[in-house]
Amino acid sequence: MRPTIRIQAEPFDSARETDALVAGRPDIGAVVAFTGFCRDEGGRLSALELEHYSGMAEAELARIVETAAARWPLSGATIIHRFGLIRPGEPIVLVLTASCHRREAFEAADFLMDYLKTRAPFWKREHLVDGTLGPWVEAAAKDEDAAGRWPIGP
Amino acid sequence: MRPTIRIQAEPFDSARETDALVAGRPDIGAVVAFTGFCRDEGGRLSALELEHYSGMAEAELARIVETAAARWPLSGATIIHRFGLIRPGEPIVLVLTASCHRREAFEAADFLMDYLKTRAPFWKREHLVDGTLGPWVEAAAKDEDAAGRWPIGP
Amino acid sequence: MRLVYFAWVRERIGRTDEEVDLPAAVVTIADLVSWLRERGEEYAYAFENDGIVRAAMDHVHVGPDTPVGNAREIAFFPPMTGG
Amino acid sequence: MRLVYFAWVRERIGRTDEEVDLPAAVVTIADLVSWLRERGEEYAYAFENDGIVRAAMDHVHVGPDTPVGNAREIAFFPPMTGG
Repeated sequence: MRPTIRIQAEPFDSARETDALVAGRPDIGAVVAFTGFCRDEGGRLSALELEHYSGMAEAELARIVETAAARWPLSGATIIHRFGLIRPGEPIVLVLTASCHRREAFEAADFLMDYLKTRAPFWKREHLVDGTLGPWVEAAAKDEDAAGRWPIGP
Repeated sequence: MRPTIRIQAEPFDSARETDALVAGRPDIGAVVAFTGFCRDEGGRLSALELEHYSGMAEAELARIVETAAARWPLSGATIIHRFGLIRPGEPIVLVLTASCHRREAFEAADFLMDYLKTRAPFWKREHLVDGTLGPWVEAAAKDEDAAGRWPIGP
Repeated sequence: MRLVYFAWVRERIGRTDEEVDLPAAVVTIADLVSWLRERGEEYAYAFENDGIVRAAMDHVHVGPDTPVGNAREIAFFPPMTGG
Repeated sequence: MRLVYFAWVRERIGRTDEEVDLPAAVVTIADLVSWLRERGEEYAYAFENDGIVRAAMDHVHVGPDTPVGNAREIAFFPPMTGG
Protein backbone atom coordinates (compact mmCIF):
# COMPACT_ATOMS: atom_id res chain seq x y z
CA MET A 1 0.00 0.00 0.00
CA ARG A 2 1.55 3.30 -1.13
CA PRO A 3 -0.30 6.13 0.53
CA THR A 4 -0.78 9.56 -1.00
CA ILE A 5 0.25 12.36 1.37
CA ARG A 6 0.13 15.98 0.26
CA ILE A 7 0.41 19.29 2.06
CA GLN A 8 -0.73 22.15 -0.11
CA ALA A 9 -2.28 25.63 -0.12
CA GLU A 10 -4.77 24.75 -2.87
CA PRO A 11 -8.20 23.16 -2.34
CA PHE A 12 -8.58 19.47 -3.19
CA ASP A 13 -11.14 17.43 -5.11
CA SER A 14 -12.29 14.52 -2.96
CA ALA A 15 -14.03 12.74 -5.86
CA ARG A 16 -10.86 12.83 -7.97
CA GLU A 17 -8.81 11.55 -5.04
CA THR A 18 -11.30 8.72 -4.47
CA ASP A 19 -11.20 7.80 -8.17
CA ALA A 20 -7.39 7.68 -8.05
CA LEU A 21 -7.54 5.46 -4.97
CA VAL A 22 -9.92 2.85 -6.42
CA ALA A 23 -8.82 2.92 -10.09
CA GLY A 24 -7.90 -0.60 -11.24
CA ARG A 25 -8.64 -2.05 -7.80
CA PRO A 26 -11.85 -4.15 -8.07
CA ASP A 27 -11.02 -5.73 -4.70
CA ILE A 28 -11.94 -2.46 -2.93
CA GLY A 29 -15.44 -2.56 -1.47
CA ALA A 30 -15.41 0.45 0.85
CA VAL A 31 -14.00 3.97 0.89
CA VAL A 32 -14.43 6.31 3.83
CA ALA A 33 -13.70 9.99 3.23
CA PHE A 34 -13.42 12.48 6.04
CA THR A 35 -13.40 16.16 5.12
CA GLY A 36 -12.74 18.79 7.76
CA PHE A 37 -14.09 22.27 7.01
CA CYS A 38 -13.31 25.72 8.36
CA ARG A 39 -16.25 26.84 10.54
CA ASP A 40 -17.19 30.49 11.06
CA GLU A 41 -17.78 29.92 14.80
CA GLY A 42 -21.12 31.65 14.84
CA GLY A 43 -20.02 34.38 12.44
CA ARG A 44 -16.97 35.37 14.53
CA LEU A 45 -14.29 34.19 12.08
CA SER A 46 -13.30 35.57 8.70
CA ALA A 47 -10.68 32.83 8.22
CA LEU A 48 -8.36 30.34 9.85
CA GLU A 49 -4.66 30.62 9.19
CA LEU A 50 -2.89 27.27 9.10
CA GLU A 51 0.82 27.18 9.90
CA HIS A 52 2.77 23.95 9.49
CA TYR A 53 6.23 22.52 9.97
CA SER A 54 7.25 21.65 6.45
CA GLY A 55 9.19 18.41 6.24
CA MET A 56 8.05 17.11 9.61
CA ALA A 57 4.36 17.38 8.63
CA GLU A 58 4.85 15.04 5.66
CA ALA A 59 7.03 12.67 7.72
CA GLU A 60 4.59 12.53 10.63
CA LEU A 61 1.57 11.93 8.38
CA ALA A 62 3.50 9.10 6.70
CA ARG A 63 4.21 7.55 10.11
CA ILE A 64 0.54 7.86 11.14
CA VAL A 65 -0.59 6.13 7.93
CA GLU A 66 2.03 3.42 8.44
CA THR A 67 0.66 2.75 11.91
CA ALA A 68 -2.89 2.49 10.54
CA ALA A 69 -1.77 0.19 7.71
CA ALA A 70 -0.10 -2.14 10.22
CA ARG A 71 -3.34 -2.35 12.15
CA TRP A 72 -6.02 -2.58 9.43
CA PRO A 73 -5.84 -4.32 6.03
CA LEU A 74 -5.99 -1.15 3.93
CA SER A 75 -6.00 -1.19 0.13
CA GLY A 76 -5.13 2.50 0.04
CA ALA A 77 -5.02 5.73 2.01
CA THR A 78 -4.80 9.43 1.16
CA ILE A 79 -4.21 12.41 3.42
CA ILE A 80 -4.28 15.96 2.08
CA HIS A 81 -3.85 18.85 4.50
CA ARG A 82 -4.01 22.49 3.46
CA PHE A 83 -2.07 25.43 4.88
CA GLY A 84 -2.40 29.19 4.59
CA LEU A 85 -5.56 31.27 4.88
CA ILE A 86 -8.74 29.20 4.72
CA ARG A 87 -12.22 30.78 4.70
CA PRO A 88 -15.32 29.44 6.48
CA GLY A 89 -16.94 26.72 4.37
CA GLU A 90 -13.66 25.75 2.71
CA PRO A 91 -12.13 22.31 3.28
CA ILE A 92 -8.98 22.02 5.43
CA VAL A 93 -8.20 18.32 5.48
CA LEU A 94 -9.12 15.16 3.57
CA VAL A 95 -8.55 11.62 4.86
CA LEU A 96 -9.47 8.71 2.59
CA THR A 97 -9.21 5.04 3.49
CA ALA A 98 -9.99 2.12 1.18
CA SER A 99 -10.51 -1.49 2.17
CA CYS A 100 -12.36 -4.63 1.10
CA HIS A 101 -14.96 -4.16 3.83
CA ARG A 102 -16.44 -1.15 5.54
CA ARG A 103 -15.45 -1.82 9.16
CA GLU A 104 -11.71 -1.50 8.46
CA ALA A 105 -12.17 1.62 6.33
CA PHE A 106 -14.29 3.34 9.03
CA GLU A 107 -11.95 2.49 11.88
CA ALA A 108 -8.79 3.45 9.99
CA ALA A 109 -10.22 6.84 8.91
CA ASP A 110 -11.37 7.56 12.46
CA PHE A 111 -7.92 6.59 13.82
CA LEU A 112 -6.08 8.69 11.22
CA MET A 113 -8.10 11.80 12.12
CA ASP A 114 -7.57 11.30 15.86
CA TYR A 115 -3.82 10.92 15.42
CA LEU A 116 -3.50 13.66 12.83
CA LYS A 117 -5.22 16.11 15.21
CA THR A 118 -2.81 15.44 18.07
CA ARG A 119 0.46 14.59 16.26
CA ALA A 120 0.69 16.31 12.87
CA PRO A 121 2.55 19.66 13.22
CA PHE A 122 -0.14 22.13 12.15
CA TRP A 123 -1.37 25.15 14.11
CA LYS A 124 -4.49 27.21 13.56
CA ARG A 125 -4.90 30.90 14.20
CA GLU A 126 -8.17 32.80 14.05
CA HIS A 127 -8.75 35.81 11.83
CA LEU A 128 -11.78 37.76 13.04
CA VAL A 129 -14.52 39.41 10.98
CA ASP A 130 -13.63 42.83 12.48
CA GLY A 131 -10.28 42.60 10.66
CA THR A 132 -8.17 41.84 13.71
CA LEU A 133 -5.98 38.84 14.31
CA GLY A 134 -7.52 36.48 16.87
CA PRO A 135 -5.78 34.00 19.15
CA TRP A 136 -4.03 30.77 18.28
CA VAL A 137 -6.54 27.93 18.60
CA GLU A 138 -5.95 25.95 21.79
CA ALA A 139 -5.55 22.19 21.60
CA ALA A 140 -8.76 20.51 22.76
CA ALA A 141 -8.48 18.04 25.63
CA LYS A 142 -11.12 15.98 23.82
CA ASP A 143 -8.70 15.48 20.91
CA GLU A 144 -6.09 14.02 23.25
CA ASP A 145 -8.81 11.79 24.74
CA ALA A 146 -9.90 10.70 21.26
CA ALA A 147 -6.37 9.68 20.31
CA GLY A 148 -6.23 7.75 23.59
CA ARG A 149 -9.18 5.58 22.44
CA TRP A 150 -6.81 3.47 20.32
CA PRO A 151 -4.93 0.95 22.46
CA ILE A 152 -1.89 0.86 20.13
CA GLY A 153 -0.59 4.31 19.27
CA PRO A 154 2.24 5.37 16.99
CA MET B 1 -32.30 18.76 9.08
CA ARG B 2 -33.82 17.74 5.72
CA PRO B 3 -31.98 14.68 4.50
CA THR B 4 -31.46 13.84 0.83
CA ILE B 5 -32.51 10.29 -0.01
CA ARG B 6 -32.34 9.00 -3.56
CA ILE B 7 -32.64 5.58 -5.15
CA GLN B 8 -31.44 5.59 -8.72
CA ALA B 9 -29.87 3.51 -11.49
CA GLU B 10 -27.32 6.20 -12.39
CA PRO B 11 -23.92 6.70 -10.74
CA PHE B 12 -23.56 9.58 -8.28
CA ASP B 13 -20.98 12.31 -7.76
CA SER B 14 -19.89 12.34 -4.14
CA ALA B 15 -18.12 15.71 -4.41
CA ARG B 16 -21.23 17.36 -5.80
CA GLU B 17 -23.35 15.81 -3.06
CA THR B 18 -20.90 17.02 -0.42
CA ASP B 19 -20.94 20.53 -1.90
CA ALA B 20 -24.75 20.54 -1.78
CA LEU B 21 -24.68 19.39 1.84
CA VAL B 22 -22.30 22.10 3.09
CA ALA B 23 -23.34 25.01 0.83
CA GLY B 24 -24.28 28.05 2.94
CA ARG B 25 -23.60 26.16 6.18
CA PRO B 26 -20.42 27.61 7.73
CA ASP B 27 -21.31 25.86 11.02
CA ILE B 28 -20.38 22.48 9.47
CA GLY B 29 -16.90 21.34 10.48
CA ALA B 30 -16.95 17.69 9.45
CA VAL B 31 -18.34 15.56 6.64
CA VAL B 32 -17.93 11.80 6.54
CA ALA B 33 -18.62 10.08 3.22
CA PHE B 34 -18.93 6.34 2.92
CA THR B 35 -18.90 4.88 -0.59
CA GLY B 36 -19.60 1.19 -1.12
CA PHE B 37 -18.19 -0.30 -4.34
CA CYS B 38 -18.99 -3.46 -6.32
CA ARG B 39 -16.08 -5.90 -5.85
CA ASP B 40 -15.13 -8.51 -8.45
CA GLU B 41 -14.60 -11.16 -5.73
CA GLY B 42 -11.24 -12.26 -7.04
CA GLY B 43 -12.29 -11.96 -10.69
CA ARG B 44 -15.36 -14.20 -10.29
CA LEU B 45 -18.03 -11.50 -10.82
CA SER B 46 -18.94 -9.61 -13.98
CA ALA B 47 -21.58 -7.57 -12.13
CA LEU B 48 -23.94 -7.35 -9.19
CA GLU B 49 -27.65 -6.95 -9.87
CA LEU B 50 -29.42 -4.85 -7.25
CA GLU B 51 -33.15 -5.41 -6.76
CA HIS B 52 -35.11 -3.13 -4.44
CA TYR B 53 -38.59 -2.62 -3.05
CA SER B 54 -39.55 0.75 -4.50
CA GLY B 55 -41.51 2.87 -2.04
CA MET B 56 -40.42 0.94 1.02
CA ALA B 57 -36.72 1.51 0.27
CA GLU B 58 -37.18 5.30 0.36
CA ALA B 59 -39.40 5.09 3.46
CA GLU B 60 -37.01 2.81 5.34
CA LEU B 61 -33.95 4.95 4.52
CA ALA B 62 -35.88 8.00 5.76
CA ARG B 63 -36.65 6.20 9.04
CA ILE B 64 -33.00 5.15 9.44
CA VAL B 65 -31.83 8.75 8.92
CA GLU B 66 -34.47 9.99 11.37
CA THR B 67 -33.16 7.58 14.00
CA ALA B 68 -29.59 8.80 13.42
CA ALA B 69 -30.68 12.46 13.56
CA ALA B 70 -32.40 11.85 16.90
CA ARG B 71 -29.19 10.40 18.28
CA TRP B 72 -26.49 12.70 16.88
CA PRO B 73 -26.63 16.47 16.24
CA LEU B 74 -26.42 16.26 12.45
CA SER B 75 -26.35 19.32 10.21
CA GLY B 76 -27.19 17.19 7.19
CA ALA B 77 -27.31 13.68 5.77
CA THR B 78 -27.48 12.16 2.29
CA ILE B 79 -28.10 8.57 1.25
CA ILE B 80 -27.98 7.52 -2.39
CA HIS B 81 -28.43 3.83 -3.26
CA ARG B 82 -28.23 2.51 -6.80
CA PHE B 83 -30.18 -0.37 -8.33
CA GLY B 84 -29.81 -2.40 -11.52
CA LEU B 85 -26.65 -3.91 -12.94
CA ILE B 86 -23.46 -2.58 -11.34
CA ARG B 87 -19.97 -3.54 -12.56
CA PRO B 88 -16.93 -4.18 -10.38
CA GLY B 89 -15.28 -0.90 -9.44
CA GLU B 90 -18.53 1.05 -9.70
CA PRO B 91 -20.10 2.67 -6.63
CA ILE B 92 -23.29 1.16 -5.16
CA VAL B 93 -24.10 3.35 -2.19
CA LEU B 94 -23.16 6.75 -0.78
CA VAL B 95 -23.78 7.84 2.81
CA LEU B 96 -22.85 11.39 3.82
CA THR B 97 -23.14 12.87 7.27
CA ALA B 98 -22.36 16.46 8.23
CA SER B 99 -21.89 17.83 11.73
CA CYS B 100 -20.04 20.56 13.63
CA HIS B 101 -17.48 18.06 14.92
CA ARG B 102 -16.01 14.87 13.55
CA ARG B 103 -17.05 12.38 16.25
CA GLU B 104 -20.79 12.78 15.52
CA ALA B 105 -20.27 12.61 11.75
CA PHE B 106 -18.18 9.42 12.02
CA GLU B 107 -20.57 7.66 14.38
CA ALA B 108 -23.68 8.61 12.43
CA ALA B 109 -22.21 7.43 9.10
CA ASP B 110 -21.13 4.15 10.66
CA PHE B 111 -24.59 3.67 12.20
CA LEU B 112 -26.38 4.53 8.92
CA MET B 113 -24.36 1.92 7.01
CA ASP B 114 -24.95 -0.77 9.63
CA TYR B 115 -28.70 -0.15 9.63
CA LEU B 116 -28.94 0.29 5.88
CA LYS B 117 -27.27 -3.10 5.36
CA THR B 118 -29.73 -4.97 7.57
CA ARG B 119 -32.97 -2.97 7.13
CA ALA B 120 -33.13 -1.28 3.72
CA PRO B 121 -34.98 -3.54 1.22
CA PHE B 122 -32.24 -4.20 -1.36
CA TRP B 123 -31.05 -7.58 -2.58
CA LYS B 124 -27.89 -8.40 -4.52
CA ARG B 125 -27.48 -11.13 -7.09
CA GLU B 126 -24.19 -12.18 -8.63
CA HIS B 127 -23.55 -12.22 -12.39
CA LEU B 128 -20.54 -14.37 -13.15
CA VAL B 129 -17.75 -13.76 -15.65
CA ASP B 130 -18.65 -16.97 -17.52
CA GLY B 131 -21.95 -15.34 -18.47
CA THR B 132 -24.14 -17.31 -16.08
CA LEU B 133 -26.37 -15.97 -13.36
CA GLY B 134 -24.88 -16.63 -9.92
CA PRO B 135 -26.68 -16.97 -6.58
CA TRP B 136 -28.42 -14.30 -4.55
CA VAL B 137 -25.94 -12.91 -2.06
CA GLU B 138 -26.61 -14.26 1.43
CA ALA B 139 -27.00 -11.87 4.33
CA ALA B 140 -23.83 -11.82 6.42
CA ALA B 141 -24.16 -12.64 10.11
CA LYS B 142 -21.50 -9.96 10.72
CA ASP B 143 -23.87 -7.33 9.33
CA GLU B 144 -26.53 -8.30 11.88
CA ASP B 145 -23.85 -8.20 14.58
CA ALA B 146 -22.71 -4.78 13.38
CA ALA B 147 -26.23 -3.36 13.57
CA GLY B 148 -26.45 -4.82 17.08
CA ARG B 149 -23.51 -2.63 18.18
CA TRP B 150 -25.84 0.35 18.54
CA PRO B 151 -27.77 0.16 21.84
CA ILE B 152 -30.76 2.11 20.50
CA GLY B 153 -32.02 0.79 17.19
CA PRO B 154 -34.82 1.98 14.94
CA MET C 1 -55.07 -7.28 -0.19
CA ARG C 2 -51.96 -6.99 -2.34
CA LEU C 3 -49.02 -9.30 -1.78
CA VAL C 4 -45.59 -8.52 -3.25
CA TYR C 5 -42.50 -10.70 -3.42
CA PHE C 6 -38.81 -9.93 -3.89
CA ALA C 7 -35.52 -11.63 -4.81
CA TRP C 8 -35.55 -15.42 -4.40
CA VAL C 9 -38.97 -15.39 -2.71
CA ARG C 10 -40.31 -13.83 -5.94
CA GLU C 11 -38.45 -16.39 -8.05
CA ARG C 12 -39.64 -19.38 -6.04
CA ILE C 13 -43.28 -18.24 -6.08
CA GLY C 14 -42.94 -17.27 -9.73
CA ARG C 15 -44.68 -13.93 -9.53
CA THR C 16 -43.93 -10.37 -8.43
CA ASP C 17 -47.33 -9.65 -6.86
CA GLU C 18 -50.94 -10.76 -6.56
CA GLU C 19 -54.27 -9.73 -5.07
CA VAL C 20 -55.71 -12.09 -2.44
CA ASP C 21 -58.88 -12.29 -0.33
CA LEU C 22 -57.88 -13.62 3.05
CA PRO C 23 -60.13 -15.96 5.03
CA ALA C 24 -61.16 -14.69 8.48
CA ALA C 25 -58.88 -17.26 10.13
CA VAL C 26 -55.79 -15.38 8.88
CA VAL C 27 -55.08 -12.91 11.69
CA THR C 28 -51.30 -12.52 11.84
CA ILE C 29 -48.40 -12.51 9.41
CA ALA C 30 -47.57 -16.05 10.59
CA ASP C 31 -51.17 -17.13 9.76
CA LEU C 32 -50.77 -15.58 6.31
CA VAL C 33 -47.55 -17.55 5.72
CA SER C 34 -49.26 -20.81 6.78
CA TRP C 35 -52.19 -20.04 4.47
CA LEU C 36 -49.86 -19.28 1.56
CA ARG C 37 -47.92 -22.53 2.09
CA GLU C 38 -51.15 -24.44 1.44
CA ARG C 39 -51.69 -22.73 -1.90
CA GLY C 40 -49.10 -24.76 -3.81
CA GLU C 41 -45.62 -26.19 -3.80
CA GLU C 42 -44.09 -22.94 -5.11
CA TYR C 43 -45.32 -21.19 -1.95
CA ALA C 44 -44.27 -24.12 0.27
CA TYR C 45 -40.80 -23.87 -1.33
CA ALA C 46 -40.54 -20.10 -0.78
CA PHE C 47 -41.48 -20.44 2.88
CA GLU C 48 -39.85 -23.84 3.49
CA ASN C 49 -37.74 -22.72 6.46
CA ASP C 50 -39.34 -20.81 9.30
CA GLY C 51 -37.73 -17.55 10.30
CA ILE C 52 -35.89 -16.86 7.02
CA VAL C 53 -38.36 -14.87 4.95
CA ARG C 54 -39.01 -11.34 6.22
CA ALA C 55 -42.24 -9.39 5.95
CA ALA C 56 -43.25 -5.75 5.63
CA MET C 57 -46.73 -4.29 5.96
CA ASP C 58 -47.40 -1.07 4.05
CA HIS C 59 -43.62 -0.48 3.75
CA VAL C 60 -42.81 -1.13 7.44
CA HIS C 61 -40.91 -4.17 8.74
CA VAL C 62 -43.15 -6.45 10.81
CA GLY C 63 -42.71 -9.67 12.78
CA PRO C 64 -44.73 -12.91 12.54
CA ASP C 65 -47.12 -11.95 15.35
CA THR C 66 -48.21 -8.65 13.78
CA PRO C 67 -51.93 -8.62 12.89
CA VAL C 68 -52.45 -8.10 9.16
CA GLY C 69 -55.44 -5.85 9.91
CA ASN C 70 -56.42 -3.64 7.00
CA ALA C 71 -53.00 -3.60 5.36
CA ARG C 72 -53.06 -2.55 1.72
CA GLU C 73 -49.80 -4.25 0.82
CA ILE C 74 -47.82 -7.03 2.47
CA ALA C 75 -44.34 -7.89 1.16
CA PHE C 76 -42.25 -11.03 1.62
CA PHE C 77 -38.53 -11.07 0.94
CA PRO C 78 -35.21 -12.63 2.00
CA PRO C 79 -32.88 -10.97 4.52
CA MET C 80 -31.61 -7.75 2.99
CA THR C 81 -28.21 -7.51 1.32
CA GLY C 82 -27.96 -3.89 0.14
CA GLY C 83 -25.25 -1.39 0.85
CA MET D 1 22.60 22.98 15.70
CA ARG D 2 19.54 24.53 14.13
CA LEU D 3 16.57 25.49 16.28
CA VAL D 4 13.17 26.21 14.69
CA TYR D 5 10.06 27.66 16.30
CA PHE D 6 6.38 27.59 15.34
CA ALA D 7 3.10 29.35 16.10
CA TRP D 8 3.07 31.31 19.38
CA VAL D 9 6.46 29.90 20.42
CA ARG D 10 7.87 31.55 17.27
CA GLU D 11 5.99 34.78 18.03
CA ARG D 12 7.14 34.96 21.65
CA ILE D 13 10.78 34.29 20.78
CA GLY D 14 10.51 36.66 17.84
CA ARG D 15 12.27 34.49 15.26
CA THR D 16 11.54 31.47 13.07
CA ASP D 17 14.93 29.77 13.48
CA GLU D 18 18.51 30.19 14.62
CA GLU D 19 21.86 28.38 14.74
CA VAL D 20 23.24 27.68 18.23
CA ASP D 21 26.36 26.12 19.70
CA LEU D 22 25.31 24.19 22.77
CA PRO D 23 27.52 24.00 25.88
CA ALA D 24 28.51 20.46 26.92
CA ALA D 25 26.18 20.69 29.93
CA VAL D 26 23.13 20.58 27.62
CA VAL D 27 22.42 16.85 27.30
CA THR D 28 18.66 16.50 27.03
CA ILE D 29 15.76 18.46 25.50
CA ALA D 30 14.89 19.62 29.05
CA ASP D 31 18.46 20.92 29.46
CA LEU D 32 18.14 22.76 26.17
CA VAL D 33 14.90 24.41 27.33
CA SER D 34 16.57 25.51 30.61
CA TRP D 35 19.52 26.90 28.67
CA LEU D 36 17.23 28.79 26.26
CA ARG D 37 15.25 30.31 29.19
CA GLU D 38 18.50 31.96 30.36
CA ARG D 39 19.08 33.61 27.00
CA GLY D 40 16.50 36.36 27.45
CA GLU D 41 13.01 37.22 28.54
CA GLU D 42 11.53 36.35 25.12
CA TYR D 43 12.72 32.75 25.63
CA ALA D 44 11.61 32.74 29.28
CA TYR D 45 8.17 33.87 28.09
CA ALA D 46 7.94 31.17 25.38
CA PHE D 47 8.84 28.44 27.87
CA GLU D 48 7.14 30.00 30.92
CA ASN D 49 5.02 26.96 31.77
CA ASP D 50 6.60 23.55 31.97
CA GLY D 51 5.01 20.79 29.90
CA ILE D 52 3.23 23.00 27.38
CA VAL D 53 5.75 23.47 24.58
CA ARG D 54 6.44 20.32 22.54
CA ALA D 55 9.70 19.36 20.86
CA ALA D 56 10.73 17.43 17.75
CA MET D 57 14.24 16.28 16.85
CA ASP D 58 14.95 15.88 13.14
CA HIS D 59 11.19 15.78 12.43
CA VAL D 60 10.32 13.21 15.14
CA HIS D 61 8.37 14.02 18.33
CA VAL D 62 10.55 13.72 21.42
CA GLY D 63 10.06 14.06 25.17
CA PRO D 64 12.05 16.21 27.66
CA ASP D 65 14.41 13.36 28.60
CA THR D 66 15.56 12.64 25.04
CA PRO D 67 19.30 13.31 24.54
CA VAL D 68 19.87 15.99 21.91
CA GLY D 69 22.87 14.01 20.61
CA ASN D 70 23.90 15.05 17.13
CA ALA D 71 20.52 16.35 16.04
CA ARG D 72 20.64 18.63 13.02
CA GLU D 73 17.36 20.39 13.79
CA ILE D 74 15.33 20.73 16.97
CA ALA D 75 11.87 22.29 16.81
CA PHE D 76 9.75 23.81 19.57
CA PHE D 77 6.01 24.40 19.15
CA PRO D 78 2.67 24.49 20.98
CA PRO D 79 0.33 21.48 21.11
CA MET D 80 -0.88 20.79 17.59
CA THR D 81 -4.26 21.99 16.33
CA GLY D 82 -4.44 20.77 12.75
CA GLY D 83 -7.13 18.70 11.07
